[in-house]
Amino acid sequence: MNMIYILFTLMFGGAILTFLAHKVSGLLRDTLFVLTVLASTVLFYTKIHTGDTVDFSISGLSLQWGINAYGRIFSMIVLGLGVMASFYSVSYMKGKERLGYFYFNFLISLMSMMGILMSHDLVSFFIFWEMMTWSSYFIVIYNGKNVQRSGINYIIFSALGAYAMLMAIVMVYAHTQSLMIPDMMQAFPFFPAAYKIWLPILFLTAFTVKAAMMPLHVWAPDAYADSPMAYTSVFSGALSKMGIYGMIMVFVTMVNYLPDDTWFRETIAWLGAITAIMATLWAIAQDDARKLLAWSSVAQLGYIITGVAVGTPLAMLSALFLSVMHALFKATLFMAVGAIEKQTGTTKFTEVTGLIRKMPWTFISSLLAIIGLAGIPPLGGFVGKWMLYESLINSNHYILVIAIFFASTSAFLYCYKFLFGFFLGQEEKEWEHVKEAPALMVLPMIIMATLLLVFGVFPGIVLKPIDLGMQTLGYSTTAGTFWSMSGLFNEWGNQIMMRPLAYAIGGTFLFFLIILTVKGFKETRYVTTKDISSSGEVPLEHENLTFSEGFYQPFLRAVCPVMKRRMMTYYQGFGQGMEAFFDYLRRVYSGNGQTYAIYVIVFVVILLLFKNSLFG
Amino acid sequence: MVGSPVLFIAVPLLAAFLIPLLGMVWKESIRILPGLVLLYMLVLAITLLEQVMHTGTIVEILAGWKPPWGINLVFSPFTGILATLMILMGFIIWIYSYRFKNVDFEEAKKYFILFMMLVTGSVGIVLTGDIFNQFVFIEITSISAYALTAFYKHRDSAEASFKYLMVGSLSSMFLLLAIILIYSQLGTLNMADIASKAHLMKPEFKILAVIFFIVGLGIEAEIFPLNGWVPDAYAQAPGPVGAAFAGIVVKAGVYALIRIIFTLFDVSGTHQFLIVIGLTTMIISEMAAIRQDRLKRMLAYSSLGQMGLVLVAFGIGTEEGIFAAMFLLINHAIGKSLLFLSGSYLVYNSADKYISETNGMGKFLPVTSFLFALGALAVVGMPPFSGFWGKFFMMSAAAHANMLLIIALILSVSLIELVYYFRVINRIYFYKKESHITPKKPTVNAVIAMATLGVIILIIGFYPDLISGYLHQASQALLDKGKYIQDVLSTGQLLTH
Amino acid sequence: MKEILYYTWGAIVSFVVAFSVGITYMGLNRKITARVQNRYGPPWYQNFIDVIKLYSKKTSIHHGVMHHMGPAFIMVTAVVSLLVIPILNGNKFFPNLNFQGDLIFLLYIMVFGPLGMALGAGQTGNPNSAIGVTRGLSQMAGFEIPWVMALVALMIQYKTTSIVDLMNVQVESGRWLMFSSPFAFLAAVMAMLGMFRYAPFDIVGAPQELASGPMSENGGKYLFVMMSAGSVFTFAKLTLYVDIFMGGADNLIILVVKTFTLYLIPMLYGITSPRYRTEQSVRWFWGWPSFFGLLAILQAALF
Amino acid sequence: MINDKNSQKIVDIIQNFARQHSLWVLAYGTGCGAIELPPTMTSRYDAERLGVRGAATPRQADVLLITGYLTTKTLKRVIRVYEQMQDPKYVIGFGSCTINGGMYWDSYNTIKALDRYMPVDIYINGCMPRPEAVLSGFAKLQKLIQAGKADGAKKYKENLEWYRANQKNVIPNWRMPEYNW
Amino acid sequence: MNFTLFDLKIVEYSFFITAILVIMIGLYGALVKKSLIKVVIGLSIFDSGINLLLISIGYITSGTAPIFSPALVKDMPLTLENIKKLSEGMVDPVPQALVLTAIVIGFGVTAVALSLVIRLYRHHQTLNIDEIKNLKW
Repeated sequence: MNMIYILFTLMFGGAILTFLAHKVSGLLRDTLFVLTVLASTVLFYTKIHTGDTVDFSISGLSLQWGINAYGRIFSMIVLGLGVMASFYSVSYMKGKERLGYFYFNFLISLMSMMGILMSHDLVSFFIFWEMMTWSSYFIVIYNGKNVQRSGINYIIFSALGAYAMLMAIVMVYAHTQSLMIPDMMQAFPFFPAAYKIWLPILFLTAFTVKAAMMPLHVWAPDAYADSPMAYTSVFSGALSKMGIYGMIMVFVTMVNYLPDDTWFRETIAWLGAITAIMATLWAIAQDDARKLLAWSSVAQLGYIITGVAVGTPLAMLSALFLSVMHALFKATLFMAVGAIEKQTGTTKFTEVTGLIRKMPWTFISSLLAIIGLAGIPPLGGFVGKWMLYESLINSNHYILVIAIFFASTSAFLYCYKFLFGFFLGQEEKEWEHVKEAPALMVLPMIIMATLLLVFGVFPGIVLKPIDLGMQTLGYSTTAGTFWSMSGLFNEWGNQIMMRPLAYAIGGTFLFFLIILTVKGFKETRYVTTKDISSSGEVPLEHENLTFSEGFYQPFLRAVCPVMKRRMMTYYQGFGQGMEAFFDYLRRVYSGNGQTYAIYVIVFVVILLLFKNSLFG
Repeated sequence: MVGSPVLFIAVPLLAAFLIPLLGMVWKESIRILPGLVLLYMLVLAITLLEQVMHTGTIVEILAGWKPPWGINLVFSPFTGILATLMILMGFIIWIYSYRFKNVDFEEAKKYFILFMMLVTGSVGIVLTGDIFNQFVFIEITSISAYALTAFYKHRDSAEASFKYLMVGSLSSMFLLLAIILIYSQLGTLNMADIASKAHLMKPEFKILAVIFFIVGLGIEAEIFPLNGWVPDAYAQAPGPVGAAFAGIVVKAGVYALIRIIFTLFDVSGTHQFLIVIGLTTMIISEMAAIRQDRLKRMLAYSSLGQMGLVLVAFGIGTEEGIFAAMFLLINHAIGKSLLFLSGSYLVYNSADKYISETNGMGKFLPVTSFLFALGALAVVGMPPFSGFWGKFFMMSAAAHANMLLIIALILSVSLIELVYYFRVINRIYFYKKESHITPKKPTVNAVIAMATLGVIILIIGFYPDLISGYLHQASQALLDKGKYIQDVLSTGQLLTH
Repeated sequence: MKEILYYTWGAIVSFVVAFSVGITYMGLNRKITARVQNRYGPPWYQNFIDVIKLYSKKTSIHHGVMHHMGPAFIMVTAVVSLLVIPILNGNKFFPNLNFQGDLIFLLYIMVFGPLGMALGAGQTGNPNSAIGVTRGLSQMAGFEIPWVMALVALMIQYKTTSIVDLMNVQVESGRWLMFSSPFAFLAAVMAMLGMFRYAPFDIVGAPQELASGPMSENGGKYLFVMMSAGSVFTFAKLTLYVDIFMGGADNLIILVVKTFTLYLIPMLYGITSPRYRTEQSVRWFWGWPSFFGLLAILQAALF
Repeated sequence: MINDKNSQKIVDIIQNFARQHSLWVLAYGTGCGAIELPPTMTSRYDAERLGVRGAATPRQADVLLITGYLTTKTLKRVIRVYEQMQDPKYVIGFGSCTINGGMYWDSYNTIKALDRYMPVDIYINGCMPRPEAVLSGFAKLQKLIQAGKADGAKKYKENLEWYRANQKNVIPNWRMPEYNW
Repeated sequence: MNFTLFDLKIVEYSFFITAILVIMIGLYGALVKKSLIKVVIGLSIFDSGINLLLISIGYITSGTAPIFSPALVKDMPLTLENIKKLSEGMVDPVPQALVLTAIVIGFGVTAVALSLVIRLYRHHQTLNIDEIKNLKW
């Protein structure tokens, strides 16, 4: 039996066994869950090699699974995050209900993501895509909060995308008589003109829904925020990347062959930029950490989309690199929020403050992740952003680079809000009992945050597989021209060497830290956060002077014109209009038997009247 | 040969009459007998089907009259699959309703008699080769359906039944009219004979006959303006009957319509008409479904939408389309029956059957809720469940026939369908139970029945090859009109020799 | 190893120069402000005294690790940006890392410190600090736009993102970029007003409202490091402007003259101005400065 | 090198010079004396030329200026502010109210002698002292600093218990973090 | 106007015309009348009209019953020609058989309908079809 079959059997069987083990014992269930993820990761990395394929057929459709170097980039994200999140969730989900259900869907979504990456044909791609949708949907509604809002929004938009993709798939199938993705790619240049426009649009609809691009993003903040944090890390980190995975394929294999691909690229790139800006602004306005991170995910995906759409080698490199980095830091942050939620029971900035001394490891990992998210050197986020800016400037996207820059500058605002809201500010008696999260939750965060730092200083580690993947997509190798182990170059030959810069940063920091610490060491003392210079006034124990309500009110006042309208209101209006219309329409079923009889007669009469035009 | 197709009609009919007699002797027998009969029929059907797949259509002649004159039963791959499906559904519904009206012997007796009649009529519609005979079977089905709809005395079921009856009797008259027209023109009632002589008919009369057929059969096939009765009847009938309507009766109606359009006449425009009417049915009923606040009405409207989809798939007219349509038919029979069966437990103890009354049932009825969700996913067409394959084959057939706009329409309507099913699933699993509802645990037999359906959904979902071979042959059989005519008429000649 | 020592030496030298020049500028600022206000004013070396005094404070308090590290963060920004910016033309006298970093790195390293310090300020639990930080970040989102627009305009015009290349362009052509790209210069200078946080953009530390904002809990050695960082950073920023707009400098004297001339702009503008509110400030930067930035980009793209 | 006595002396001289010429003042505007500060700071008298400059928070301040009478309620705040200041720190009592209660000598809710509650380095006499007097007070303080005699903070630390007792005597609801130096 | 032709036609078409008239009356009753009883009556009339139509198709003016009685057959040999000749004036028997079946079915339907009407009356205390609208939309 082929290893690929074994991989899927393992994951699917593991899911079912975990589900069943839930009835037996909690320990068995957790063990099975973690073992499944670990085993499939090990299997994937030891036994399945780039280029392996397996053919089979269902009902006369010949299908193929396999893995190529491009899929491996994303499998790195999926399995890596999967392992981290599985350890995390064992601890995070302890004591919650319906764990069999949760783990089952968790594993199914991991499996379907791997399936997406390993599908070489459109039907399995679609099947795995839909499996991913419903399994993640079932986790989104797991908490039972806002089910009808976040869940239904998610499923509507996902289904919209999936159906668009289905349409595209059958169009391709009808035209080429083959379901293989490579066949489609080869045949694309010879498609009719209308197909050439519609196929990318339909596919992109599907992918941009998952990647939460501007007009189709409204599901994302709610869905990210409402699913359990253990899963949101995978959801936002890996699952949304499936959209990017698809988008890149569409851009490389289809948009390149459009007769006028410029406006297409520009449109998507701008949509990505607008997504980034708007989502950033909305993230700034949030008071709930989960919402903030959710919007931030949307914003970050906006950058990636822009990178993908611009499509120069450097931009593609940056999009892929940012994908990996985003997976790392956003997963860390969601996990941190989960840890805080678990320890304090709330995720509102207005409720929790001053956890830094209680949860130091959580703080350190979220600090590193936030630095990565903000794109501040020397962490991984900066490398991705640097490449993105350089690629945009090099490819003459002058205004676009400003838009992206605006988004990423504004991102500092919510970055700070996140750290400040939870960890800084006054330490309160209410949270005195709070302890650091269990080691199983902290370790994944620490590991990922450390990786972020390592990848920032030595981006070559990640860029190497990315480069291999891009060669699969038809790019020529970028090693040496755009990056080396710790250096980056742009098209004009300007360079940036991460290692000396990181040394400089670290050295300066350490030097002055030592000065600060050593100078008057004995006469420097720690005072509590209640001992602040507030006009001589002494804050009482229960008084919390931390500034957390209306955090960025002035800034939001400054940008309020663009935030007046929400995309959601339009969709809601549309939905309500449709429902009203449906309500009106269904009154044809008047409930009166005689009316129905009259319908019969009228139907006959109409058919008789139009019989010539109908059956002529 | 284990038996002949006539047994499919004779045995259940006989059973229907035997039930009250045996009931006098042994009360439990009224419950056991239908099951035995259906099981026998199922075995027979599967055996025959296997045989038919290899050796070709079986034509059975009744009372020794040769085909153009006498009544004959045709067990082709196409009809055979439908008949097997119906019998299978009948059997599962029997398992489900084994304990139906456990304390009330008289009621149970009535139920089982009517149920057997329903199965007889429906199987008869599918198997018969004679249009008037088909008319009679339709009437048998209808009358037992009227009675089953009105089964509960304390609900508004009489109202639903009366509406059904009004529309049903009106359109059966149109059916009769159509038969008259054909007879007056061709002097024959045998389908194969009609098909072979259809070109002799005056075109206007032919069109007229088609129109009357569409109206007459549309009532059972639930096409748009004729389906006002459907939600009422489905909602008011007992749960298993609702499932039987969705799994058995509609299939017979669709079969009859398709047979008329595909085999009897080759009037141009009928395929397009099927597509148009199917789309209309689908769109309007899905739109109505999303606004429902009662579970069974929602399921009924959804059933309408599904049948519309099936009609569109048939309307594509290619072999692929028919294959997809058959797939959809089977999926709908299984999925929708599962939904009706499990849904009626979810709202068992509520008077109004509001969707909101399923809130929180996931905790109290885990198996039922799970199966309901499974059925919903299958009906919606989520991979890897059975519905997806039907939808996919349908789409690709439509794409091959270059009907992209139709695909787009269908997909957007599917979106509506998805929304209301997921709303219910959300309610079942993630809402708090309403305090006045006491959940009713399903009986063991009901669980077995529902689980069987669930397993079938999963099996077909993961391994569609299980049925696709049969379905390919069935769709070829439907399309190959000449073979049908030849099969039927040559059998007659063979017998005379 | 030798390389590291070499660059460390360069860093120390340039740090000393930047520190002394920057702190003198700040003293001059106080002096000039006093003269404008018809006062005698402190001596020009007053800020040296202040810094020494702050250093010689015996005791100091902190509210936690982040608060303790905050000044070190801002020092990193000052020093590393100084290291990335070439101080004199041809990289004379002050060897540094300017080949390893470019303008985009600079843009980002310039927010490293403020963010780190903001974290320190956050940990104090003083609401004034947090308010100051939010104002600062908001304002940053404001002035970064015209600033980046100006930089992008230069980058696309000369097809480089390196500061050294931009300097070389000016040296070779003999024309300062402030004349060949006037709109970019305008936008950049307007952004500089925000960068220096003098009035009317002194909303961050606004003493009358926020009690010096993020720094309100810092005293003694912490304030010392922050003040030194401020002076180094002032010099670094001015040098950057001189480098990319005013043709760089061949020796220190020219550099001092040029930077001081440039420094007069935010200083004099500040002396004569009241204070904006946060949203006014943010909107101001998105108004005319950004418009000039757009013009600069248009100029660069079209000509 | 620093430990060397001579160099320590040089360092002390530099430090004292810096401290003396960089007085950051936290003007605690308690009484009517606050009105005398604007003329002191602005162009007529311009205290900044002496290195005197307003400080925004006690953490940054060197000099605490008690400008007038102190009610017991205000005293609590003043003590807290004083304790929040960093060493070396100086207190200037401003006006006769801080010396002996001045015109509030028989008021039930003002304190009479500031000396009993916190160490005062310099008193500036007058009711109110004119800016000239204030400047002369600052000059005197500078001299004290140069001589290393402005050691109020040290006194406070040494006699903390006494001060604390006096403070607690007049402040009924003492709810402050302990000064654990 | 050809008198004889008209005379013959009107006899021949009179069945059709009558049948259609009866159908129309039935439809009127079923679709317009508000009383349930009248609706059922209308349906029955409609039924009868269809049956009439059905019979009229097989009917031949002044034809004979489709019975090969011994008197008719006499000593003719039963060849195909002879049968054709004999059956020339005969009315087609199949429609009549169909009608018989249809009548039986119609009877059954009417019976069910009437029983439903009784149930409805008990449930709603009215026979007005417009008021029996508990199930709608």
